[in-house]
Amino acid sequence: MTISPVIKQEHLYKLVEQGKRADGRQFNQYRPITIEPGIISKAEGSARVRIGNTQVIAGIKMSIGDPYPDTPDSGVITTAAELIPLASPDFEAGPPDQQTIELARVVDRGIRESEVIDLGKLCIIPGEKIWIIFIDIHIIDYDGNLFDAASLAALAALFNAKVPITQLMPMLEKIKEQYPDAAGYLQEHPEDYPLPLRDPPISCTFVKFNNAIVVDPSIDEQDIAEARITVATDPKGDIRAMQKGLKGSFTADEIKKIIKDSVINGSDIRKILKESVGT
Amino acid sequence: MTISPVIKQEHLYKLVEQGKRADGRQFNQYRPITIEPGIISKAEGSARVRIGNTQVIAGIKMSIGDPYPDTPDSGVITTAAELIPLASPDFEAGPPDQQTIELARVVDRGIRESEVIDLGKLCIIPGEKIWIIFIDIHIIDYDGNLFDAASLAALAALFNAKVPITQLMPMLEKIKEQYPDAAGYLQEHPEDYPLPLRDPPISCTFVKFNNAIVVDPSIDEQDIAEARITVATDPKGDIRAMQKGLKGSFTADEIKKIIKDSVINGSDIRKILKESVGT
Amino acid sequence: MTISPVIKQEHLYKLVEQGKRADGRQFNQYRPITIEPGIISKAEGSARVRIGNTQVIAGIKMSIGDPYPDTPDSGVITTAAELIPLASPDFEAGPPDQQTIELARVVDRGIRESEVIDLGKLCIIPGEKIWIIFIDIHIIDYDGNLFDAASLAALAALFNAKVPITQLMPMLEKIKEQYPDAAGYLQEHPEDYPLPLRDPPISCTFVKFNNAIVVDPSIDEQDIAEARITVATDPKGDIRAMQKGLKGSFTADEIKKIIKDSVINGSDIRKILKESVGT
Amino acid sequence: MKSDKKLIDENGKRLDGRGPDQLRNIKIEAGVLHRADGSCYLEWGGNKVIAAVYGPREAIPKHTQNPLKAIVKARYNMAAFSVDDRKRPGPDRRSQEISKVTSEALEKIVLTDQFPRAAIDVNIEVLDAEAGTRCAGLTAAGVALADAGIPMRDIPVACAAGKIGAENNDGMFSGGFVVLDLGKEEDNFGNADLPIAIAPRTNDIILLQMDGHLTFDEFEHALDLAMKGCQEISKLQKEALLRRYKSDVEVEE
Amino acid sequence: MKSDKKLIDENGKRLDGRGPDQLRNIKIEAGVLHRADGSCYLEWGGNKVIAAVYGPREAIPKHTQNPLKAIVKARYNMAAFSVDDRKRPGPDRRSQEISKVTSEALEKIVLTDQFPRAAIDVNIEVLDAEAGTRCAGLTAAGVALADAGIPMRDIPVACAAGKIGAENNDGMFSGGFVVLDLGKEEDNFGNADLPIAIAPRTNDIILLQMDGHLTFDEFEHALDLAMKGCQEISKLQKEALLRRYKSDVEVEE
Amino acid sequence: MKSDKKLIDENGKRLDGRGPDQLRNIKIEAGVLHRADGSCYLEWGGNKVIAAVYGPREAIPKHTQNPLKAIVKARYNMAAFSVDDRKRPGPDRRSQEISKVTSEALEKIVLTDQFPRAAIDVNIEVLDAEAGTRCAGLTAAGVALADAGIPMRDIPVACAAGKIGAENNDGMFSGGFVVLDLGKEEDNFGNADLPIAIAPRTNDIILLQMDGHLTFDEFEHALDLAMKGCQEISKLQKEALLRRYKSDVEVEE
Repeated sequence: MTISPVIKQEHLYKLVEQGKRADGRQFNQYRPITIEPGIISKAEGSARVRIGNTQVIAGIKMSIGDPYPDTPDSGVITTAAELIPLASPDFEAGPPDQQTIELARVVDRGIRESEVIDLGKLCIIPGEKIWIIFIDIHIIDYDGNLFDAASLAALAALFNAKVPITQLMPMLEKIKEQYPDAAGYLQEHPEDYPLPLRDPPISCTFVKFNNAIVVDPSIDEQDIAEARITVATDPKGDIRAMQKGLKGSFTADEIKKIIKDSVINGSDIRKILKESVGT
Repeated sequence: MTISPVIKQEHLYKLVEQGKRADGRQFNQYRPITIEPGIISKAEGSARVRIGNTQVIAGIKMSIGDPYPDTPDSGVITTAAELIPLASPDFEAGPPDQQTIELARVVDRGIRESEVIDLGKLCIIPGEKIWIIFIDIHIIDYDGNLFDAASLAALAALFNAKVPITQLMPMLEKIKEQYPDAAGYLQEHPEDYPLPLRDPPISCTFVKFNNAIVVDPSIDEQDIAEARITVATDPKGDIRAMQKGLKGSFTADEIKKIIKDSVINGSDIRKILKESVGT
Repeated sequence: MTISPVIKQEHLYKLVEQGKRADGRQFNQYRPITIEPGIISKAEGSARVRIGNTQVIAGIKMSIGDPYPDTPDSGVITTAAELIPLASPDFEAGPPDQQTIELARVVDRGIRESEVIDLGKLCIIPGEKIWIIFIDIHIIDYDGNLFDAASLAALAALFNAKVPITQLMPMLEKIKEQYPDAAGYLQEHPEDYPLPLRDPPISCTFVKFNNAIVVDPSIDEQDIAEARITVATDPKGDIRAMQKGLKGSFTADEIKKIIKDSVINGSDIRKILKESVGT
Repeated sequence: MKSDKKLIDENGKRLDGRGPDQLRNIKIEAGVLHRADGSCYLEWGGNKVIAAVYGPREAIPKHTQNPLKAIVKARYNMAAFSVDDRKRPGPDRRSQEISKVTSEALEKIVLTDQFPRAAIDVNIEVLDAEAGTRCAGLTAAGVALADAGIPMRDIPVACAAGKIGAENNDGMFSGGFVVLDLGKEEDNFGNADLPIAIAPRTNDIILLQMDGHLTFDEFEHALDLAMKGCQEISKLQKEALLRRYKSDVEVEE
Repeated sequence: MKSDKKLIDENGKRLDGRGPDQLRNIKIEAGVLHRADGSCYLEWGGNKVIAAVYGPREAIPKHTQNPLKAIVKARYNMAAFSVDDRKRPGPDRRSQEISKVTSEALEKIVLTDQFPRAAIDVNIEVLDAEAGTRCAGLTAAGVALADAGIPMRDIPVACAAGKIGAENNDGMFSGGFVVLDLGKEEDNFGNADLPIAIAPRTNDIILLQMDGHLTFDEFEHALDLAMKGCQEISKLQKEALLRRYKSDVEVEE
Repeated sequence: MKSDKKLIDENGKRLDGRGPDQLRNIKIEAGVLHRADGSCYLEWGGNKVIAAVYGPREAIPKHTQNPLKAIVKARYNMAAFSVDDRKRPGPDRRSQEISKVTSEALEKIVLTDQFPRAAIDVNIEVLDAEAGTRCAGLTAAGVALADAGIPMRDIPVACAAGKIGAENNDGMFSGGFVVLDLGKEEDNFGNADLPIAIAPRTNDIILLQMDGHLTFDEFEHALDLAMKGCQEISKLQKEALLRRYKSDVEVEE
């Protein structure tokens, strides 16, 4: 408990009372967002996302595996995040802590529950062989708002990804020997092809402090925030996922206002995503 | 090291010198025992056991698995205990410590070595498919004498359990496709049926302090105990398992006396068990 | 930080300035080496190696497993070391630390990369079943120079090992049922036979302190050493593996001198190895 | 997990006979454990949970202490036998996330300033699980905290609303019913779930998660339903605490 | 693991030629390690174990210290290569249980009051395993403690007795022989095993476990046999310590 | 992994067109991260790595502190997506060995005496891996340390040399070419790899590992090549730091 966090808090409190933020942004304004897809050659898909100084790299790897018994004809997604000590003086090496797990699970649900990936099209042999998609999210530079940066990086990497038919052809040929049915899949997919994706929801994160609610919190804003909420909305403005965090509370009206602001920001971010990945 | 444990010890020491225990029991007397079977609907079998204020819940789950190579025609038992922080201010979350492991292993041996479960009857296809029985013991309220409460809860849950033929029928049908021999098993067992069980040995635990030996230690007695011993005896009065613990020692004569007291108490407890599970 | 390490350091510093070592050895002289093969009856091969008071036991276990997809016709080696608390007041129980991992990996590479074991001859059914060799190294008494003692123990245990055809015959017969091709292997190998081994490189370890370089460091020398290097050379004097450690540095000329001394010492140690294992 | 399973009929009757804004049966008992400082047993439909509170007590290890206030550590755990396929003991990623959001929700409610350097441990044990265990656990935790005499702004309470109905295979929305407190089948085959926890006196939202697909209007409706559910359950919490208090008084008399 | 294997003939001769009350060959050597404060190598039939003692030394981490006495921490470990099927390195549940009961047995014997805040670490390493390793390990630990000069009430010693013979398939007992110190086959196919450890001067029982099936009379017989075995081994321990002491004196001369 | 693959032609041209003593393309950028005290992004052939330095700061936990000097802790980590087959997150044995030898190499170079009780944390993250990542990581770490303003004797730099060519099936040597900086195919099918790190002003060798098969003459040649490679890369490091310094000055102006 040094004195400085208190001074920082007082400063940010006073600013929001005047309708201002430390970096000059409007309450409902994001920092600059850049998306660079395809930066990792070993990955099936990848993207670096910067929101202000926050920097996240997501990579997609794919492998052939067995389906879950209860979804025999569906591909499988696995999402992991790493808050590596590279990115912040406060991150430590070791197994994922609750913060990391929450991040990975929120990103995962944003993709899984809104069915961004058509998992039904990632089946090679029904009941026997399917594609597993590994989404790995590396936090490189942590300056606030990981939820949005991580979600966006994961989406951009997915749109950048190609199913690695060519690279895994030896294994696919082996599978064909064992399961002649695989011939159909291989005839349909003679070479690498993009993942079957739908128009994705976009996550927007807000924090509340001193009765103000601001979007895309910087690290300083996040440090003093009382409550946090992430809302993912789709192109129609429907809600596809929400997650409230931290120790404070929201009123019902605050949440409704936040949803509306999410739709507006989400629409802008969706444009940036589409331009960057060229769809 | 606060003063209070010393005072507690002196108090209990004086009492046993007068032939008394803090809660008024005789040296060879149990606290009240209650057994409630079938309290968990998701479990194949379950029971809550109370010995005084000590409260333990055991649940049985079953699944179909592969036999061990050296016992191709036998079912498999797996016993785990959890000393969850719910039950005591002294229990911590985390991987099982030596105390938990000893408890689970003693309960397990009491069931396994005395062959309470006829594992030979838990074979579906010899050498290929058998039933795995998971015995999970949850300590809910810890007021002493876990060994007896946990053993009794495990036994009661086993007597309450039904082999889940109906629930696992889809999987059994699949197995029949692969191994036509399974038809025999399924014809013999068209619906849920009780586990094949034998009359079980009953565990009785004693502790020694200040040269006195008392059965069913309360938490206070356990805290000051020098030595502990658990003896499992069968309906014929034969010994089926023993485990000495803690840092003190017993003489041979003390142990022989303890065995005789175990037979007496075991017989009473066996009656309570049988009445509660209705066999 | 007690004073004694500083005094020890000053003492050893002064000695090397006079061309001496604390135990009277020459800079390029090993402590006495003894090798006792076959001391563990449960192991397929074993050896105890003593270098001075340092004592290491290596044991070989073999089992039948599946090959790696990229080397379908090759056996597999797995090397693990345990720096058990038995061996030193400074070793702690627990998962292997970086020191233990480095030791195991250096021993493993010394065997794997120089192809001491002809893994191609450890295939039972190409692409299906191969031999797995587990090399387990137990440090029993730690008085310096683990790298050389562990490498030598691993080699001696390998030369002592027999492929356990007899013991695993039941499993081999089962494999033959499934893969009739195994008949050829079994006809060729009706009984236990020695591992297919080549003339091995020998590891020699040197440390540097106060500008002196000495071979086979004692524990005291190792404690004050600035830099360490291990060089494995083969019968022809070629270099087969090297590993530099600790925080100090070597010059190119120092390393060249060390290589030459390794060849000389390695040749002596190779003789001791061959005599002890009788090849 | 979408399906064509009909979860609600034309009269708004659900599979288990409930109407759209009706809770499952809830039974709450306070003070069920001997060792814990406060405890609660709660049945909610097919769910059975126990919550136990220990503290305030010194937080250990020391570096976790906050010199200005108490920390509230909730631990949500499922018994191995509480689910259809046995769960491996120990925390999985789902449990850890629920533990985190539950801890955060409770910390807002407890008057933590009164206990610097202390820990208040809230253990939630799911014994039987059937849709909605996080709401059941948090609701039980609220009662256990009150039973332990921990000073709080309010007694926290949780409830979920959700949407059931049809959705096309391509994920496009085509109607659906917003209902209170999803049951098991509804949870597996429904289109959205919105669990919330509130401070019932102010309606402040202290926990909120949402999965699935809701229009803005549906969200408003679901949030409203869930809040009304919370208020209803809040009454049951207070009745349980009153029964507990009365039985204490009787014992003393 | 019952079987019809005949483990003893009509003359009371066992598979390895021993009589019912005869120990396997035991060889004990004290002071075999350079770094340890005390050590012992012990062969017992096909078992080979080493025990090493470190301490008394400051217990770390500090919170494990007892301000009134030393703690005794035994660690029983099997080498990966000590058994037929390679054992994964690291403690399994069986090792942890043996470590616990061994620690408790030794703590009774050591004069721990003399070393407040200290730890006495006893490391038992099984190099070759063939029935009875816990008794072999504890017996070696006793010698290693003495070799380290740790003050003790007595030198602890362990031995097992057991029952071999026939048992019907339905688990009903039908005769059997109580014998000393089960060998490998006897351990696998016998009907009961009773390992104990004692303080040999007083015959106080500091470790006792039992698996299997014994009538009360058989138990009495087995306990008696095991105690006599302990006394016999106790002599071997003392001889080994004397040899060690003599060799030290010789070196000094 | 020997093979008959021809890795070099009769004119000394390698698969990727390089000559025997030619490095792959290397691109270095200093100061690429906002939060770290110093950082570096480095591309080396197909490798992409980031290094970040934090410190000097108080070493925690306290018992790791050295009262006389700073400790240097390097952590080498591969991103899950940096290799052909996805790598499980977290340290494997290979990463731990590289972290150890890198830490030791850097500790020699940093003036650790100036910061008693401190830690200097060096995080090396491999984003894209294609032969030679440990050299790329250590080289990036050198730049990141300088960017963080950590006082050093020199800027450490790493490079490997190796041998490619033919070897008979029986492991007997039959010719081969010593070349600088093995590429991917050369690493997979080559006969030896010799990564080193040096302090470039003195040519002191602070890291050295070797796998494979080298005659003494080949070793001399390889060591010489690798040292020259280090010197060449050292220039690139200094240029990157100068660019970084200039851009800082420009911003200030």
